Amino acid sequence: MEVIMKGINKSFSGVQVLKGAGIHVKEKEIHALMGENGAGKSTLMKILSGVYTKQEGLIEINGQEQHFHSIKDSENKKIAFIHQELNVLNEMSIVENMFLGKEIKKKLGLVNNKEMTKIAKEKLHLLGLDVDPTILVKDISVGKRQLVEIAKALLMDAELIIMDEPTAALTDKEIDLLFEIIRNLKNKGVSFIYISHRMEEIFHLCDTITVMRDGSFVGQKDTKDTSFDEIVSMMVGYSLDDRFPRVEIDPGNIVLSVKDLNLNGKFKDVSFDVREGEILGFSGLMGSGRTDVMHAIFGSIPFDSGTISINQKKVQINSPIQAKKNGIGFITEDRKNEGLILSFSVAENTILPSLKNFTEKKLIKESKITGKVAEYIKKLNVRTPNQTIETNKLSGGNQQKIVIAKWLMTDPKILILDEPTRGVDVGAKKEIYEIINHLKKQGVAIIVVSSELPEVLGICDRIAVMHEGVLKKIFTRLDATQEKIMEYATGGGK
Amino acid sequence: MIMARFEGVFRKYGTVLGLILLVVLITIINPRFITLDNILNIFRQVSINGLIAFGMTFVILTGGIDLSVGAILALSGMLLGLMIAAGVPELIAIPTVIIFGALLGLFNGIFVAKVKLQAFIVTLATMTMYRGITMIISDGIPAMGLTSDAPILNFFSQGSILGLPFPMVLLLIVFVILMILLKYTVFGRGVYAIGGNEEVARLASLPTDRIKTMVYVISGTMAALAGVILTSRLSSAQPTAGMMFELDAIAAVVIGGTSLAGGKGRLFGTLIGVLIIGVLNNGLNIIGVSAFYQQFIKGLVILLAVILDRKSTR
Amino acid sequence: MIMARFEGVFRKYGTVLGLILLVVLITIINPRFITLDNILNIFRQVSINGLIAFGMTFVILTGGIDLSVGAILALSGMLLGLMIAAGVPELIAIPTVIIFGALLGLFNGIFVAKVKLQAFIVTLATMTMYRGITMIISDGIPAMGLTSDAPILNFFSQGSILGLPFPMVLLLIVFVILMILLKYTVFGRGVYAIGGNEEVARLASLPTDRIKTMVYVISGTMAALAGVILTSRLSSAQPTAGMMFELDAIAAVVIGGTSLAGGKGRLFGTLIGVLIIGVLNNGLNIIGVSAFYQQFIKGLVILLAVILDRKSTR
Amino acid sequence: NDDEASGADGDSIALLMADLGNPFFHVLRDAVVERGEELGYEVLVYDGQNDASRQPSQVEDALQKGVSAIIINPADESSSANALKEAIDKGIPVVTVDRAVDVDGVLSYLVTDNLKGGELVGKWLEGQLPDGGKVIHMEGVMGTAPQRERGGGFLSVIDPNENSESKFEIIGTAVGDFSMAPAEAAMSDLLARHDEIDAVFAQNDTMAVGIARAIETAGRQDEGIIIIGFDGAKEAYDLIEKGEMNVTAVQDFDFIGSEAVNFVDEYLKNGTEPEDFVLVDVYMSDSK
Ligand SMILES: Nc1ncnc2c1ncn2[C@@H]1O[C@H](COP(=O)(O)OP(=O)(O)OP(=O)(O)O)[C@@H](O)[C@H]1O
Ligand SMILES: Nc1ncnc2c1ncn2[C@@H]1O[C@H](COP(=O)(O)OP(=O)(O)OP(=O)(O)O)[C@@H](O)[C@H]1O
Ligand SMILES: [Mg+2]
Ligand SMILES: [Mg+2]
Repeated sequence: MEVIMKGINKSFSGVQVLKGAGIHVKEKEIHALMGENGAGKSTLMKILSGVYTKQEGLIEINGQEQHFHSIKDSENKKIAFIHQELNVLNEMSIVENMFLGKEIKKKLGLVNNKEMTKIAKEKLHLLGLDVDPTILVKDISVGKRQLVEIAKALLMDAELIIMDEPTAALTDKEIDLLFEIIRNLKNKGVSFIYISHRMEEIFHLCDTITVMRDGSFVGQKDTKDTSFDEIVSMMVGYSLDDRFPRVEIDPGNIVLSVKDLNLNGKFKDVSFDVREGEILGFSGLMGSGRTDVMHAIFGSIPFDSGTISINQKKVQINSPIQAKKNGIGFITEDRKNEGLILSFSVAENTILPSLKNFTEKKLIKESKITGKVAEYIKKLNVRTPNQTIETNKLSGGNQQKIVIAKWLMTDPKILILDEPTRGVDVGAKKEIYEIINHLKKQGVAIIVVSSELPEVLGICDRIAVMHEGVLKKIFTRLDATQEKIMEYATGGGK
Repeated sequence: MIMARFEGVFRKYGTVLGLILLVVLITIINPRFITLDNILNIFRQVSINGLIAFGMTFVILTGGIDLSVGAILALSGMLLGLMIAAGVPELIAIPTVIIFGALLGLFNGIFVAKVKLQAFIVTLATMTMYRGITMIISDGIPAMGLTSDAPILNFFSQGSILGLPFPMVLLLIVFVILMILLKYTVFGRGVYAIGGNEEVARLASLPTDRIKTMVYVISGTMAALAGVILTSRLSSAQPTAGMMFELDAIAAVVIGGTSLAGGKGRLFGTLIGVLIIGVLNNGLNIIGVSAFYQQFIKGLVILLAVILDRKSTR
Repeated sequence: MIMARFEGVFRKYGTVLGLILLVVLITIINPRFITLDNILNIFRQVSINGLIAFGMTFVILTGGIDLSVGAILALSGMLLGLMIAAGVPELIAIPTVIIFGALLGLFNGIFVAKVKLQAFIVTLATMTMYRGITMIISDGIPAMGLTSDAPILNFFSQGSILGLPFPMVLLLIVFVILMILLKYTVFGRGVYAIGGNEEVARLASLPTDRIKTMVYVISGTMAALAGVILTSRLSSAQPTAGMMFELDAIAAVVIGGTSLAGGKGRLFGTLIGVLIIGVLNNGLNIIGVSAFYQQFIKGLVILLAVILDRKSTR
Repeated sequence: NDDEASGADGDSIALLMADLGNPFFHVLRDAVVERGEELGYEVLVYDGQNDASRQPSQVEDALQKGVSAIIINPADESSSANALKEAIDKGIPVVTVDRAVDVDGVLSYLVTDNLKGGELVGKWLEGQLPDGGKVIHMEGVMGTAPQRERGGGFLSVIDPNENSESKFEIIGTAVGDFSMAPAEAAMSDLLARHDEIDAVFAQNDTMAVGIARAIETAGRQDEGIIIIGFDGAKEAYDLIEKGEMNVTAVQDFDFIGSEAVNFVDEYLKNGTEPEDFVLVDVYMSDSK
């Protein structure tokens, strides 16, 4: 399928989000769409799939102009869209999710569960997912949920598949499989639009790259004729010399010490230390239990046994309240469900854990808040029109910075960051690394949980590797390589 | 193994255990409770709350609520009474009021789905409006003696099929139809999907507005059908009928394990919830608990039932 | 410019426009409506629903609901009546029942926050239980003639300060206190945060369980305070007092623009909502609309008010 | 008299009914409205919807509206006392019907003697069943005055705990809330529980009708269960005529209503003060 979008304009309540955006996808092509957070990639794709209607511009499919008014219209043209957010219903089964709105019916209009289950099984098998399709989605891992979404698109016999950050929650193994499937489908004539903030992936998979900035089309390049640096500078408007800045300082005393932490079914005998001014990375496959360990340390889930010491003193942490009292901050991985109240303003979100600091005689002083929030907006270089805008109006990278600002304001001695750059563009990623480095210089003990190996290797001083709830090995930076980490992460090593 | 399977059933149907406990307890106190006569009596009595609660289940599964069901019952019952009293043939009058109930539901549905107002406040407002209309059209006076010349209407409460009271048979037939609708049709999937996450349902190109409207139509239809049974049962249409029925229906749905947040629940649970409330009402009378204590005990049992359900589904 | 600012006010306080419209309309039909006497009269009348609705606003802001307020009002009113009738000094009796109301709210709060049951069903169950207890302790008999020897209790409804009826003064004082609590304390911010996203609030180290419990305590306290005023107003404690008061309070909160989903809304809106309902009740009487039509119109106006609010906040 | 557009400020009477949801009270309302209009008054009817807390507001609203007299059917003895006091202080005549209000200065009150009515029912039943029998007592909305008084009067005769000479046994008490559906449901339960029932006393006719229907549904209409209602409503007479009910204790609302208007009229026109207390007896009747 050949798709041409040209001169697309779109505004939301007066704010112009797309101005002259476009893309030209050829038949049998994997076409990357790149741009900073908030550049308008998802919005452009929502227009192509009929979720939004464009205000101006041209959409042409195989040479024919199209006017999509609903999702059905685009589905009829064989366009499938895997959205950026997981769009699955946790309380429904895999097969129910896959066929939602497209159920196969028997005579009498009743749904044909048998047939659908059979087909679902086949499609899932193609994706290397051999689960019973009748189990509930809430009982499978987040990565598998993403695969269910992809299977949904396969059902449609689509001729164009749009994937908006499909790999954000997948393991490397799953990603490899996905890429193989994408290539196979391409060879059968399917075109793809692929959105991702992972540069390595783009160069590995895609034939062509379209870059957009601030809602406009910037340029199109063939992958073989371009470079990381060129694409990055097209995206951000300047060149980014060092993707992983680091600072070297000597770590101080042990601040956090975790010993033999256990939670049945989640993790086992986890022990490690973190020092002042040190960044400890946590690597591992999705679902290896890293997040659960962090929640246990933070008191937001209970654990069975083990001890946590801070500055060599054993502490009891049963709730985030106590964690904060002990100087721990926690930037959670799921920004939408755990990090931000999306309907609240930037300021309201930022001050949430440190509300008490803004009171005088128990009453909150608005004036104190405004100043402090402004200071952090500046410090973290958050791009937002003002403090009172709802956070759901911000781009992903800027939302992430708000979550970080929230905990920085509490002056933590220990800061845990769980997937701090997931879904964040390259420019913002670097800014986040710089914030982390700044904290490191101030002597904060830092834990970074990340599934992106280049990131872990780039910024951490030591790297802990987990596999199925067990902490297999802690590397120093100099010992660590991608290969060694993967070996331990997949259960190898000794 | 057997123990585990046993546990599985209770985890799935937590309140079944509650119902059994309740029945055993009441039977121990007064064995007359468990006579065939009384069991049929209970089924006859729960048919009204049952029908309303079935409709309410659809509404709640989408994440909505319908406070107007009692008022719809009263209004359609009164309309039926006035029509019968005015000599309209019952074969015309009965279907007419059921369609009328559907239309009252449609009115709710439009405000919820199209105007996008909160279901609670829409149905609270229409509850008041429908009750007002009932008073206006009846002048506050009941229509009496309706079944004497209306054998079909009379059959709705007094009739029996194969020895089972007709209201019970009707309840079970409606149960089966609605269960098929909910479990085996595209519409039913849509109901769950909207309650689970309306945005996801919309992106799956489901006709979310239409489905949301429809659940109120179903609820209205069920309330009107319940109104026909009540009118038949009392042989009269009372302008103040159905007061607080909405609360009993919602209680039944929630006791049955359906989440008020939507997206999760089953019609079978509602049936159990309806039976728990029915057994409780009847049982307290059979035991002869004084009226003052009945209320307290009813509240307590509802609370316990929900705690039991929660413990078992954890 | 001015137009735009004007529009801004209405976008923010959509229902203020509704209230003004209503007042103008009623005044045109019967100018007696707008006399000082009648305005004070309205404030005296709305004080009871107002207090309850203020408490309800806290609960709804956290995403909860409290159906037991009418029952708490009745139970604490009855307790007050029994104590006064038994000769307990009113200076002891009045604070006692207000604390008692707080405890009834605490009971609700524990089941919602700690046992983690749905607020709707918890308060539906406790509503029934509290009503049952009211019946049991009173034996169904009202306590009468309470204010004859209780000047302070009498002052709660008959007294006035600077020419303003005491219930009105009390309403406004409570309004100011609760507004400060909601807008300028850590607790108040927590109330909004929990309604916005409870998990986020918990992970931000807010004491979510305590805050959730507290809102029910506030709601219970307000209901008990309203119970004191009603008891004073009626000079008697009725076992069946406060029936359906929960619905009026919820309606006021929602008309005032607070979302039943929680996290969004303001106390000032609730005050406007309370006044709309109060003006409506009073106005329809002043105009002399017949009783049966009053219900219909009331429902219609609530629906219109909510539509207006929605249009303006879009 | 400043004549406003609404015209309601002329000679108008406010009639405050406790609960128009109960059709029997329509008799009272109709009597007042009819007599009032005969005498040239506009009668403004307020419905308390069975909620004692509404009436004080309605009294206040009526005063704001500027009525010349108030006839009130109070929900209970004290709720509207403060509000009515205000009216009396303004020189507006207040007549209470069917129930007294605990306030000085009421022009008159005309009342059905519910307590005595309950006793009358008990005595009537004694006459029917001199050897006693098994009795079911269906109560109205708990806590309301008619429930307490009718029930109290009845039990003072029938309940062996209160009257040692009674040969009756109260085998079941249930609450029918003065309305048909709950009474019918509760009666169904009691029918399932008891094989032998001699008589049922329903505290109003609406409940009696529901009880008769429950007996019919259970197929026990031939057991000769005596059904006694209270009020003297049309539907009761209809059932009595068909032989499905036995008797009702009649409150003479026609008389009470028109007499109340007469009192007001006399007072407004001539300043004549009527008797301040008119007790209207209940009588048992089995035909209109
Ligand atoms: N429904 C909406 N209402 C208002 N503004 C919106 C809406 N949807 C998107 N925007 C705004 O439009 C801009 C583009 O958003 P979009 O989601 O398309 O960015 P993106 O390129 O996909 O970013 P990311 O890489 O973070 O996913 C952002 O500034 C966003 O805040
Ligand atoms: N939101 C969720 N709902 C259900 N299960 C989840 C959720 N998040 C994680 N899991 C599952 O819980 C288990 C432990 O995951 P945990 O998050 O601790 O591991 P992780 O190494 O941090 O991986 P991830 O990066 O996927 O979070 C895994 O099986 C994971 O798939
Ligand atoms: Mg995007
Ligand atoms: Mg994780």
